[in-house]
Amino acid sequence: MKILKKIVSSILVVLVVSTLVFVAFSVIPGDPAVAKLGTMATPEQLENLRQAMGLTDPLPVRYVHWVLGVLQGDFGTSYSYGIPVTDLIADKLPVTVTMAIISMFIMIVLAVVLAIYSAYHEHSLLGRAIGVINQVIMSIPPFFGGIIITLIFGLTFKLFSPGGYISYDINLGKFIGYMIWPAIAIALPKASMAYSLLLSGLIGEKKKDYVRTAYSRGNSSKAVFYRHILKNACIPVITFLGMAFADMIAGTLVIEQVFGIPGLGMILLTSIQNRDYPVVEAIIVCIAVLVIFSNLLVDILYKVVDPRTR
Amino acid sequence: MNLRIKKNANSIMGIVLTAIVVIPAIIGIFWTPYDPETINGSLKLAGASWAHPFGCDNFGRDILSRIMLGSSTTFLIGMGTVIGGAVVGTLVGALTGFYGGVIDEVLMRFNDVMLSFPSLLLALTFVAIFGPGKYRVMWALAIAFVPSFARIIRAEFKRVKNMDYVKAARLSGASDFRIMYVHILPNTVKVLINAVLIGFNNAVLAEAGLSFLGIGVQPPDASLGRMLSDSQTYLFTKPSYAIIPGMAIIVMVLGVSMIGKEVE
Amino acid sequence: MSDVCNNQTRILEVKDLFVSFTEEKSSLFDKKKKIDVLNGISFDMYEGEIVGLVGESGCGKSTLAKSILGLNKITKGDIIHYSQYPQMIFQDPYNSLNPSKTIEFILEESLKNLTKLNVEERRQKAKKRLEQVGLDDHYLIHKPGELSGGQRQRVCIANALMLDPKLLIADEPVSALDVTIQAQIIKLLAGLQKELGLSILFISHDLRVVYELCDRVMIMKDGKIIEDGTVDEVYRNPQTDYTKQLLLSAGIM
Amino acid sequence: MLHVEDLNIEFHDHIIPETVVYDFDLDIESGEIVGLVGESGSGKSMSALAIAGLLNRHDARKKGSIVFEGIDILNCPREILRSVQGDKISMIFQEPMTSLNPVKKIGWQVEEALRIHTDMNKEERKQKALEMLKEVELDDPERIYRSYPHQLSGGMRQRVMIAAAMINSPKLLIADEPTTALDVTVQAQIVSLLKRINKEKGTAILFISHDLSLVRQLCKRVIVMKSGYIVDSGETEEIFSNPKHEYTKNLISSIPQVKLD
Repeated sequence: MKILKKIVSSILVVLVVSTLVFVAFSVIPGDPAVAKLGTMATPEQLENLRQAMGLTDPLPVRYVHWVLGVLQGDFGTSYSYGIPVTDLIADKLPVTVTMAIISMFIMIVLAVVLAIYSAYHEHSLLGRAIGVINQVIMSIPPFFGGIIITLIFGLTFKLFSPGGYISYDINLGKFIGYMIWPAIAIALPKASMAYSLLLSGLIGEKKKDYVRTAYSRGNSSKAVFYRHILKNACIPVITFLGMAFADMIAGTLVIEQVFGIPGLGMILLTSIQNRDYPVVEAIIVCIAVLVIFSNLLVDILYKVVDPRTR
Repeated sequence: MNLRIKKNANSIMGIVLTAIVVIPAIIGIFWTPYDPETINGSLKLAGASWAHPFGCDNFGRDILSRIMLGSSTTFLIGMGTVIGGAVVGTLVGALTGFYGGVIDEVLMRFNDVMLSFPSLLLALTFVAIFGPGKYRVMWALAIAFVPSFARIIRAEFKRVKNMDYVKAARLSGASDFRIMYVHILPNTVKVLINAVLIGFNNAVLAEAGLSFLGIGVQPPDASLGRMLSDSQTYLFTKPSYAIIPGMAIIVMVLGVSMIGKEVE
Repeated sequence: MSDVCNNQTRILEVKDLFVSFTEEKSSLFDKKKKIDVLNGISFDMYEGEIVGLVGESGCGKSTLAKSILGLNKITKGDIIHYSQYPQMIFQDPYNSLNPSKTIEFILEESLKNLTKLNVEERRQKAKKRLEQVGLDDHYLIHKPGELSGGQRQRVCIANALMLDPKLLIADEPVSALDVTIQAQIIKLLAGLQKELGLSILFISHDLRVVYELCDRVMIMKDGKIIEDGTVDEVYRNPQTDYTKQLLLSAGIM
Repeated sequence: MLHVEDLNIEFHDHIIPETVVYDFDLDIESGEIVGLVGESGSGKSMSALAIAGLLNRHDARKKGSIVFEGIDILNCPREILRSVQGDKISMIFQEPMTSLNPVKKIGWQVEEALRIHTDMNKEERKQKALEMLKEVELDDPERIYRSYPHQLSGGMRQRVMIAAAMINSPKLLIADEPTTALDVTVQAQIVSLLKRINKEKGTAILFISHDLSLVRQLCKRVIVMKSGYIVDSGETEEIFSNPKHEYTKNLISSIPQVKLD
């Protein structure tokens, strides 16, 4: 029941976001017709084009048209490419999603393994070293991480060839093999955040009363850790997962530039520079849907793990 | 036993790291060793020398001068963003947290929507609306940062508002304004400072990201993100061109986050 | 209802008080849940009496205290004060003093807001009140963090007395304290009451403490006052099963 | 059964080592209820945790000896200590709200000591747990078995804690302020439940409290602690009528007296 409510409110959020985006792009100065034809065009040409693009209708009418179109999967026509926006972004979306999922996976594995190690060896040299390295990694912007990865693993060790992107419809294996590198760049700073969150959760939970109870029943410290502490410590991290996924999706847009991947980010950039608003709107709405969908998943996961929220 | 000393060492380290970047950045506002714009074909991609400790870029411009200028741009945008976001966010958060009610509810729903959005994408959207450029990026980021400040301060005001000492202050005849300003605000300072430091880091990273994409700071203004994006072509021939501005970002962010840990 | 005090001046009148809270919504679509906390409370307090208000957690006694002082919204009913600036002493001395202010600032706050006393007069008054609660004036420059629980509660009492109130509401003022400190604070309250002619509404869950301090006792359950009379009357001859059970549990009956 | 001699506990997590318990002596015979009374910071909880073998913070130093049925609790290997904990010695705590794991079902938690110390199968464990839940006077044990802690009231949770602690019929139950967080009426119920368990099962109880009048209701013998030292000990009635130490006198006179003639 609650999940249903959540879904309904998620749909509302998408609606609000899309409205805001549409209105914002409609009221800002700048004429798409001029952008398309250039400043040398005659007034008649511009007027004709505006009519053809539906720009002369009042804002609410254009909005209703746009929403009705979006509901049918039609985001309008790109000003600069001249083709339907849906066709333009449909085959780029899987690139973004794959990259985000791979980096999510890397993040979780890294964070969980290292945090458990550090929690166990809180005072050991390696545990402390991980803590220090972690703080440095947290400060690396993903695109710079990408540059460093290119430099070390691409140019020096030649583990992959920078710029040698292969599309998923040509060779899926090689596609994923290439995607791992940008995914690492996005995952690293997030993994270090997840690591600190999980570690402080684990250390904090260790001091809770129920842990003392567990020891009083004769549990070994291993049993206390895995059977009692771990699940409780994961709860705050789950909330973070939703945010991290959202940030990773945004991160893919930037990291594409480093690794020369023709994905959503490239189209978004050129469209922002060309003021090609139908494309920008479509990409933002798509990402909003992805983000909200992932938040919904996180909510469900939360309810599974924490009985108090049921 | 030496817990205190270790803690201090951490904050001193943080201050030192921050200073390494921020002091040259502040100097860079007024003076740089060379004119960062002067193009000199003979020095194209020159290596490190006494005259040019970090070498020169693809136009033969002194990298040290450009780093100083770029850091100062990044630093100023970070400061501007955080101050703007913190002032407006604190105001909104304080009022909604203190009074609650319908406006609070509507604003916070809106806030939730904004916050569920990745901040970089939010900034991208605002830049798409405002257009690129130093001050526009600052505006875009400041607006994008208001919701997170508002949420943090609202939660703090809500928490402190329910403390018994605030009730006691009310019984002492303090006005709403006095309660907010004298009794609640000072008790939220710790959280506020921390939020400002984290916000500064996020602003620096976002600005660098936007400029890296070419839609942030525009030439002739230098920016660390922009330098990184220019350097990419020469990554193999002159890796230091990429590494130096990248390190400047990392050192600044790391230093501030170490100071932030201390405040916690 | 007891009529022992009818020949005295009334200081507080509570008439048919109802309070309900609406639970905060967890999402936009949740229906607001209404929880009734107080269901028709009526009682009077008279000058110079100490009234105990006894009940278990969740019976609404703290809500009643706050409602009387206007610290939460009431749904229905009347609260009439016959004295100025009624004050409150809170349960947890660790969160009833502003941690970022000095004791002097805290004590003088009400004088700044509501009187025209100058700096020196304010300080004199703060010193006097501190002395009355058994603390000397060097505590003025301290912050609450440097004080023990018992000392803090003394400061809270001094603070409540700054405006010379006639009515004091004490919400479990000793339950967070150690037994020996508890006894000291109770003694202090009893002394101050005599010295200043205060009326005190003393909220507690401890029937023994109430017996020691109060003249009259009210037993509260589920937002209603189910018994009201002199302490001797009620303890000796409880009228409701609930009161009997409370007395039994406390080992009094 | 339990013999504690010269127990000293020090903490080394500050610059100056801090001793919290000095020269603590205690003997408990099987079937006995002993009260341990003191105010906050008196060291009573620390002593109790040490006896339960739960004081394992690596910066705590312990001296002296705690011998339970021939086992040296302070110095024995961890495996031996673990075989005693939850089997022969059990403990319940002050905060029933936080002493149960919030994400595990009640049944799982009540059965835990069985899982660790016996080789009962799943069904047997469940039967035993249900039996224990009934024993501590909880209605509808089946429903409680399936519940999570947050679905129960404070009094119910403390009963669950007692059920879990008693499931292996321990020789010694250490109860650290088990009623402080509860309402008066619930408090009285828990006290009478502990009394009944002691009578029926012969479990010795070390009852730690700050409330002398409560201790008087329950314990034959009492030990009074102040700032780490034992200041008084003996038969409860003897202590009440003839307190030796100034502090004990003070403590007793702090209890408000109700004299209804």
